[in-house]
Amino acid sequence: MGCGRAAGGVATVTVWLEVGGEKRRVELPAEFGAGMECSVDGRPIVADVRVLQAGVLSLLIDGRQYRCVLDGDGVVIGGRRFEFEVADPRSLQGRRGAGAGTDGPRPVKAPMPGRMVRVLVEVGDAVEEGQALIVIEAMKMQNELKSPKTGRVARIAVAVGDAVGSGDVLVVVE
Amino acid sequence: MGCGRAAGGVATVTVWLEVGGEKRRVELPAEFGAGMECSVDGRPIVADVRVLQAGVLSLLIDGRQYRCVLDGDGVVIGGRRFEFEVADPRSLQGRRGAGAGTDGPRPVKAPMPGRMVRVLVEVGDAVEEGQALIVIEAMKMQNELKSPKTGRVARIAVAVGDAVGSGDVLVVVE
Amino acid sequence: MLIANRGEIALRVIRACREMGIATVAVYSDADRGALHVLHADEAYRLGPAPAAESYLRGDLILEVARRTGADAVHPGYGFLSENAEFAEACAKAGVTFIGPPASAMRMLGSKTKARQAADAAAMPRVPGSVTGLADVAEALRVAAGIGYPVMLKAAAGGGGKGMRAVTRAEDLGAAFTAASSEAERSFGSGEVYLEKLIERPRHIEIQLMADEHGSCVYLGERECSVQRRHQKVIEEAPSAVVSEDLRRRMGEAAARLALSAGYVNAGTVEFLVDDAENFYFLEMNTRLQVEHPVTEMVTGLDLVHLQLRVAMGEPLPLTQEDVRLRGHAIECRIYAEDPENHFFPSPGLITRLIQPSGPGIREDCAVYEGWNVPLDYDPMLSKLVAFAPTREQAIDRMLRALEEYVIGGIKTNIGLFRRILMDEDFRAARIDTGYLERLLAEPAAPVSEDVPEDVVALAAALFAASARRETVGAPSVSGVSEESRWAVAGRREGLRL
Amino acid sequence: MLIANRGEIALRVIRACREMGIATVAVYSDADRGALHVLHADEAYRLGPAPAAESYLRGDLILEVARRTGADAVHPGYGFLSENAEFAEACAKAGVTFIGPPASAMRMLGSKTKARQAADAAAMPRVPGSVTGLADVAEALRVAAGIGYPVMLKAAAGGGGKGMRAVTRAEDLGAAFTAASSEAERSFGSGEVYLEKLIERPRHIEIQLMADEHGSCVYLGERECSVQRRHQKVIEEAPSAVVSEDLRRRMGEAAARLALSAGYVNAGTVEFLVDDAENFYFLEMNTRLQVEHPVTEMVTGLDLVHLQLRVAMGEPLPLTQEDVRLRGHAIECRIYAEDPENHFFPSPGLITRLIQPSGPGIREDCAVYEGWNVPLDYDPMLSKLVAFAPTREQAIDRMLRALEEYVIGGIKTNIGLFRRILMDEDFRAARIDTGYLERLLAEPAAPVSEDVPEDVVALAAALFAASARRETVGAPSVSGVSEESRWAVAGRREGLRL
Repeated sequence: MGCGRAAGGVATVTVWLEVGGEKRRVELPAEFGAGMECSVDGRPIVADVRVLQAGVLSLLIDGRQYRCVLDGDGVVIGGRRFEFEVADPRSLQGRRGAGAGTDGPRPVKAPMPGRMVRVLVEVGDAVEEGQALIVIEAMKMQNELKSPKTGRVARIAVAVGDAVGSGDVLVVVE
Repeated sequence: MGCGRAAGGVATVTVWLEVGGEKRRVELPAEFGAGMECSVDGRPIVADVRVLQAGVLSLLIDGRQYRCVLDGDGVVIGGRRFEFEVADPRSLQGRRGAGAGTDGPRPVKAPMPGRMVRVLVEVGDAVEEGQALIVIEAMKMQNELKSPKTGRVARIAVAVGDAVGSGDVLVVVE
Repeated sequence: MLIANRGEIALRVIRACREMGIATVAVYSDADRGALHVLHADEAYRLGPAPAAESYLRGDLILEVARRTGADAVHPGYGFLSENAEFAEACAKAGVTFIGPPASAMRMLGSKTKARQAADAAAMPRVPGSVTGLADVAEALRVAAGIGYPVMLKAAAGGGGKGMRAVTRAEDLGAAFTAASSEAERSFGSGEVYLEKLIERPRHIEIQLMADEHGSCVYLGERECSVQRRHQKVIEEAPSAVVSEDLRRRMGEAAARLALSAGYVNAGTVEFLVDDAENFYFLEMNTRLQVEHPVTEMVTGLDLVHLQLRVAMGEPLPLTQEDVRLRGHAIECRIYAEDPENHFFPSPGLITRLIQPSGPGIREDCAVYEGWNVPLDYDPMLSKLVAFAPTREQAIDRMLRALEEYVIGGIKTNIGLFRRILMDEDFRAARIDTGYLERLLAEPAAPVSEDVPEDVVALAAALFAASARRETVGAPSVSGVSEESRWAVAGRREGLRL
Repeated sequence: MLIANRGEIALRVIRACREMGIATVAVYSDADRGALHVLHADEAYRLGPAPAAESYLRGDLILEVARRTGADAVHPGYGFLSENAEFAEACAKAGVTFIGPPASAMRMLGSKTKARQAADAAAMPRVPGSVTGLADVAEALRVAAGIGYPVMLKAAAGGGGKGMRAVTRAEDLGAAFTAASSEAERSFGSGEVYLEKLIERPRHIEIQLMADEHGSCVYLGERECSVQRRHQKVIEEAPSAVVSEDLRRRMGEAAARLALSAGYVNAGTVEFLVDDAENFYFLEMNTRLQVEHPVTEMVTGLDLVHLQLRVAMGEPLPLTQEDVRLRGHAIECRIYAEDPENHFFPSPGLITRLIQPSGPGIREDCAVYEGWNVPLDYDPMLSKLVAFAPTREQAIDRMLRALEEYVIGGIKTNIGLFRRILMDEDFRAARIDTGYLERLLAEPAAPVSEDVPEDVVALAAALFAASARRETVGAPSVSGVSEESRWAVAGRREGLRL
């Protein structure tokens, strides 16, 4: 993100974002209100912005009204949630190279907090992509976590009965 | 307000308040939770306190549950609003002497923001207690403001058409 | 569809449009850019500065927005332009459907004096009094002498208690005439007043009508709105506890007859006074949707705004009089930003905390939110809270439950007043009339809530103070863009010296 | 009255008690000290740690609280101890009224196998299959061969899809029997399973009953609950689009006959499968209030919890079968903390933003709030959103409107799934059966909302990012006690490097 001053003398802010897999460069005046001259990747947009509550704003563009609600790392507009990521241009460029290759070890992470109730494989087992590896329970529901790739179980990081946090690595398949 | 450390080694906070015209001295542990040993004017109370949102708490005392909501300079419990004032002991004592005497000039203040629509008296007029002095309008309602005492109009601080803020002095009767 | 209104009624119409797949255009004044009716519309356009005369009453600007957006209909809500025949005509001229009656019917029934003539023609009983506007005090004195005191002076245009004066003695009539006439002039642009006999302890009971363009008109039961303060309705309910099946039919048929005689189309309400002997007297007709229409919706199971839109599209009414069945009981409380403990002074300002009731039988039509700054430029109504239950007693108790849950922080409201009324023996026994509330308010109020021990209050206050301290001692407070920590706000207000 | 439950149903019962002037005692686990059912009770007592087995299932602790507080009745809600005959008996022994049927009726109708025998005795049609629990795989194979495949294995105790397996070939029966039995053992403490013929594309339709102690039992119409996932109801509605007046009467009378034959008292539900030819088959009886009771309340105008309490006090039912009139259409969506886009994984955690719908025809039974941390220990249901309107189509459109308004931030919910279902042609045409939702989910989902231009999304995201920056640049963020600035949270999550 950066700051500047446009021709008219209005302080502007530049925000680099990634939305839906696309890099975007948004420029906006530092002060929110009516008649804000913004641009997205250079395309001009005149917006009328009103913050109603922290994380809730009304956006008027050419009369169209959008209720926008901030939700974690996403914004909800018209009932749909759009994930976004704010970045400075260098790190964004750096990250673009790293990818979702299928080579190398792949971790299986807990998608939610819960408790480990069953381990269906052992270290060293050969597994298929989509094969169930472990079962965790939360909110009265048991959920199988599946292998992200065909390979071999390299590590099982938890034991039956363990509490797990969201994002914890449970199993590694290589 | 002050801090201390009770016999058991728990950090405590002392709060001096005025509630419903009564001075109160409340002592409480610095940490909120279950089994809090508090006291009001020395009378012990064991409370279980849970903050649900900023300004909203559930207070359990001997099993009785009170939903307490902070509202400006009051607290709403069971649908009733109780005004309170926090003070340090010196200033509280100082204030007690000043009173609501009927001698001397008395200001008539705007009870809400609005617009002055009519002035019914002139400077120098003799007025009765309860006599209408001015009319201000807000939210489509016209409201007469009355004299707080029998006396003479010493000053009229606003003119018809003026916008007035809550608490502004509009007229002084002496 | 363009919604030429603000607040809860604008939101209510927008919701109906969404449900019917109709795109919505909101309009707003500078005070309302952050209002909920804007937030829920598909499109929104600024009209002008906050004062209604420069925004919501500017029919020309509203039709300009309609033209620009291609909106082919305008819903006027209630108040503002809803009973303005000129605006209805301007809509017609602009090729935009006005959701309401034709201008001709509005002219005939909207003026109280003309409506009284129409009522006479439709053989509808009405309160004795002048049929036309009074020329001067002399005429007023003559008419009053003919019907006998006490009498009531009323503005021919408009309503809501403006321009009304009760007069018990001939000596007072002159002053009251001048006052009523000038108030009417100020409020409605016409100083015309008329006069009628004052009915003692009358109930205010009104009939909801819905008429289509095909000559069909149904009455959807009655609402009782006797709980009033300064002629403003405060609580409304349906059905009325005192209206029998037979009385309902007679009032309903009379009301429908009047509407049909005027070529009335769309939603309308005929207001009556009802005395102890079940006599009913025509009062006036409101040629628009009423604030209190939800109680009718609850007991009939219908949606009046959906019906308004369908009728305006030329559809025939989807129901006949026989299909109208009342079930259960509904009560509405109009929650106002005003201070019942201090002369009902209006209380605009920032809503710092909003905890709304919900659950079984509760409907809320509300257009405020936590962080909303209630403007001082408009009606102080914040919300309409409606409770439905199988019986009147259960509906009252349900409303009390909901009011207990309700917290509106930062401004004063009349929530406590409702609790007092709903626990009052006379109200619970339905011993109410239009003077009921003023009498109740003249009595000293006992606290209506359970007693909270003083030590508990002190402890709660101390806990908040201590929290505020933690908040402010740690670091300087950081404000959100439109919202800031209530702890910090409270701390500052209380002038905490820590 | 002690409410031996948590979440929305505990709050719903507390509200009913308040409306009836009955003092309420809540109980809570360590995970629920800050829950809304605690906040709305007059008294509240801790039971134990978060796991249900150590808190809400501890009948002994609950009765100890009842004794200590002098509570003379216990409402069990649904789930937990609501269908536990031992607990009902323990209540009776302790002199505490259990709000529900007598233990004897619960035993007779609560076990699926016993209930099937009772159904046969009451001449109620049921799906062909075993009447008693199956001893072993051999018996299962024998019964299945007799009635023909496909068959369904079911746990004799409990419900909610646990211990159920569909089997289409004899080869698979052995493994399914073992799996179903062990799942039943784990879930309900009894591994007993039975088997019945699988009806193809059946609808799940159930009859709500209410019986008093004086031998009177009325049926309050049906609910259709065919929209299910993994045998869990997702959407319920009343009435069913396919139940005729005649079918309703036949099903209702059969259900009431069964209840009366077992000496049933209080609220209960008889579940049926209904096939294309309007044949109905007894499935099981739920001897408690159901999650989906609100849709029945909306179309009957009654309050089932009020009726439960009055019946439990020994009062006769205040209505006869002739008084029961259905009007309009109601739909309920069970809003869950789960991620429909990621295998419906549960999504407990902090609710950082809550914007709830309201207005005409909307009822919400909800027990969460902004700042509430949804615990991972219990059912993921957050809220029951109910829409009522004159017709099914209008109710669907109204629900869509309400879902559009709804925002629950911080955790994942199935709100988007409901929008997809409610816009699906088959659902709108009422072409649904218990397999409908699984089939829908197997299809690729088209986005159900209007398209939002990409540039608008980018701009909105940038505005939030810029706001967060203003928030964090000015000063270090200050946390409230349980809530912190969402701007700051968002800023941190996004790893803003400013």
